Parts: sequence; structure tokens; C-alpha cells
Amino acid sequence: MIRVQQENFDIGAEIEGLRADRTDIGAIVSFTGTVRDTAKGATISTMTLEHYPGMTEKELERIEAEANERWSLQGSLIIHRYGPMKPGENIVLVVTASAHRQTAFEAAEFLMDFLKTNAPFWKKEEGKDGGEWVDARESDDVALKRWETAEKVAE
Amino acid sequence: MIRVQQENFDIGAEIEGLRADRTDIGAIVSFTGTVRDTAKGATISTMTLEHYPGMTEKELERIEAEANERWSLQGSLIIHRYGPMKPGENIVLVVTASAHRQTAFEAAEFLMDFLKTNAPFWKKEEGKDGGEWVDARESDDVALKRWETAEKVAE
Amino acid sequence: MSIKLLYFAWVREKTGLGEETVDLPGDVQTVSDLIAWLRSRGPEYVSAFEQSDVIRTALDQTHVSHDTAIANAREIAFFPPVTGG
Amino acid sequence: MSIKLLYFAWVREKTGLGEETVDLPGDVQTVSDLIAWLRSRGPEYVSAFEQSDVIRTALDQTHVSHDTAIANAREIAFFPPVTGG
Repeated sequence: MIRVQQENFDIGAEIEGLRADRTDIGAIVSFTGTVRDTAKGATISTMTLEHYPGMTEKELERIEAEANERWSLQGSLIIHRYGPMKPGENIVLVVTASAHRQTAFEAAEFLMDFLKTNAPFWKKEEGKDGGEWVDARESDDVALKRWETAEKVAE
Repeated sequence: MIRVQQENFDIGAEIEGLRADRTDIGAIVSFTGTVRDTAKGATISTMTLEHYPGMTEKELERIEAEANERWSLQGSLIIHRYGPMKPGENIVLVVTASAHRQTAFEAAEFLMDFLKTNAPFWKKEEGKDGGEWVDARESDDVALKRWETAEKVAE
Repeated sequence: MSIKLLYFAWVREKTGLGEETVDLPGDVQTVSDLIAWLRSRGPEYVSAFEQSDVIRTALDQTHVSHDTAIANAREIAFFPPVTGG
Repeated sequence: MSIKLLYFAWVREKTGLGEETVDLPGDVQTVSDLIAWLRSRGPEYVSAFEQSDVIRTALDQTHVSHDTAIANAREIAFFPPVTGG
């Protein structure tokens, strides 16, 4: 399941929703991305996320489908917010549920690595010296590369 | 922080407690291990976790300290339950908070890999054919090995 | 051929537009051709597409490279490398 | 030397005891010596320590190998490979 929304989300409620009444799950991994109050030494007062409505949903669905092809998951969830946010607030949530922990961990990392490099979101950080668009991190491209040769994980 | 307890825990509340009022966190990873209703094809009605009071706490503290030496974490938490549990219930929770996602993911996996092979807990699965102690999984020893050569991650 | 163009993040700020609908000249076949044509339209486009190699493109909401043929696309978006998550 | 012995999981079920305090003979120097001595104490110990290589040991709540000297340990625990998490 994927959701793109302006409002905040409740991590605990989302996890409980995904696992509700299931007894075949052995491992649940959640990743939450949050707004940090500093960037390159400068203090950030607001982080604004712009996105591409329509394409965002398509990309997140594609990435989620790809993860479910590669791994045997009992459930998966991606929520990504847009609009202005304050330091400490949630930006993104990824949850994966599987029979075994390695599967849940790998799938969550895969979802984040692909989301970081493919989902059409752009961050602008605002501080006392005005706003600045965040540069893409080279380490995110490196993180993506490790999945290129990865085979589907056996259960 | 570590806790060993019989009662259940609330994943969302634990995550919120760890991050409370912090604005220097960029990534929070949680791992929850839960009771599955089947093992080797047999249906499980109850899973009972025995542990070694005193040593359990020492081992979890040692493992958590080791993770905090290897990675720069803004926070970490391990909660492990003992006693009888039903399928679908929580067994263990690990939460890590860091500035960057790779750090939080790696530290959470490290904590789980070490906990799985070092923390003195033993699972007994009970079904209609009586109870059986769970065998240690070879894959857990393999998972542990990858940390042997791992250097401290640069920030 | 009439087509919808979308601009995001600093590409949007530099062009001064979120979106526009344009009629493409017949010799604009690929994304690269389109970028070259856009740059001929004024200084704000020159500025937005100055470093065209860092600009990412989506054709009908799918990531494509600059040598992709536009063909019958209905919308084309230009934006910097994404930075969500 | 008086020492507390603890047994967990199926080691506990096989010995029939969670813990006991014993006086060790002077020639019991290492964990291996202790296991050999325990096996001489009755069929329930023979059964519990039958495959002594799978038995894990903690000396004063720290994992140790079977060739470790007992020295002045106050408690020694025997258990199968752990299966928590």
C-alpha cells in the first residue's frame, strides 16, 4: 500500500494496521525519515517537500511492486508526506512484514534506496539565510547499485 | 536502553519515547519480532520464552554498548519479552535512531544478529503434539559473521 | 504538436513556471532537441537548462534519458535529481 | 569449592533441575572437567550432557568455551544454543 499526503502519520498505528490479526508474520521492520534541524552547519527552520502529483504515486507503486517481486512479504507500506514541515517531524514511513528478519530488513532498505533515487520529491531547506534546494547525495546512488546484481532471495 | 519484561510493549509508544523532542534525528529504524503460528508445518498454539535472569540484562547491555561504539546513534532501545505468548504477539523490539538511514539500518541489524546468537533466551513451541525446543538456525551464525570484519562506519 | 511541460524544484523557480502547454516545432524529436529548443526561448530557460546534464526528465510520468524520442507523449516534466525520503 | 550450577531449556528438563549448589572435587579445573564430573553423577546428567559439544556455558554470566578454567567462579550455567529474538 502506498500513500502520499500532507498530514502527519502515526508510526505505531500504521504498523498495527499492517499486521492486524495476522499470525503468519515473524518480522516487521519500519523506517521513518525525519526532518533534521541542521544541514551543512546551518540551522533549518522549515523543510518543504515539493512533489510531482500523479507520477509520485506511480513511482511508489512501481517500487513497492518490485520489492514484492523480489521478496516474499506478508505486507508492505510506503507513506510519503509533502508540503512544509518542522524539524523533528516525520517525512516518510516504510514498513515491511515477512516471515524472517533478513527478508524484512532487505526489503525495507530496498524500498528506501529506490524511493530516494526515483520518487519525484524535492526538499527545500529554509533557514535564516533563505531557502536552498537539497543536493542529491552520491551515497544514495551507491546504495542503489548494490541491488543491481541481487537475486531474488530464497525463502 | 534495554528492558526484559513479561508484559507486551507498544511499538509506537516506544519509538515516540526514543525520539521525544529530538530534532537531530534523521532516521529511525524499528525491528519487531513476532510469534508465527506455524513451524516446520505444525501449528503452534503457544510459544514460551525461557531466559537467564541477570545474564540476559548483561548481554543486552553489552550488545547495545557495542552497537553504540560502532555507529553514531542518537538513541537505541532493546526490549525482549519472556514467558508464554500466542501467535501474532510481540517477542522483541529493537529501535535505532541516527542522522542517516544506513547507520540506523546497520545498527538495527547488528543488534538483532548479536541478540539472536548471544542473548540467553530459549523458545519452546507448543502445539497439539506437545512442546518442542526451537533449534538454533545456522543462518543466524552466518548473519553474525558479516560483522566480524566490519569497521566502524564513518559519519 | 501540442504538449504539456512541467517544471519542478529549482527548474520551476528558474523558468518561473510550474507548467505550460506549447506547440513543438516538427524538428524537435528527442528530449535533447526539446531542451535545445527551450533554451532558445529566453534567458530564464537558458538559466534553467544551463547544466542540462543534471536535469532529469519524465515522459508521461516515467523516467527517461535525454536521447528518448518524444513521440506522442502528452506531458514532459523537467526536474533536478530527486531528494525525497 | 562450593558453586552454583544453573540449567536452562532442555538441559534443565533433562537434569530435572533449574539450579543446584555443589561441592566440586579438586581435580575439576575446567568446564570440560565439570561436564565429565556431572556425567558421573547419574543417568539424567548423562542424558543432559550426551552431546556435550552443543552445550553452551556461561561462567558468572559470561559466555565461555569448554576449555575455560573455572577458577573462582560463583555460578556456572549450561544451556543449548540460544534461540531468542
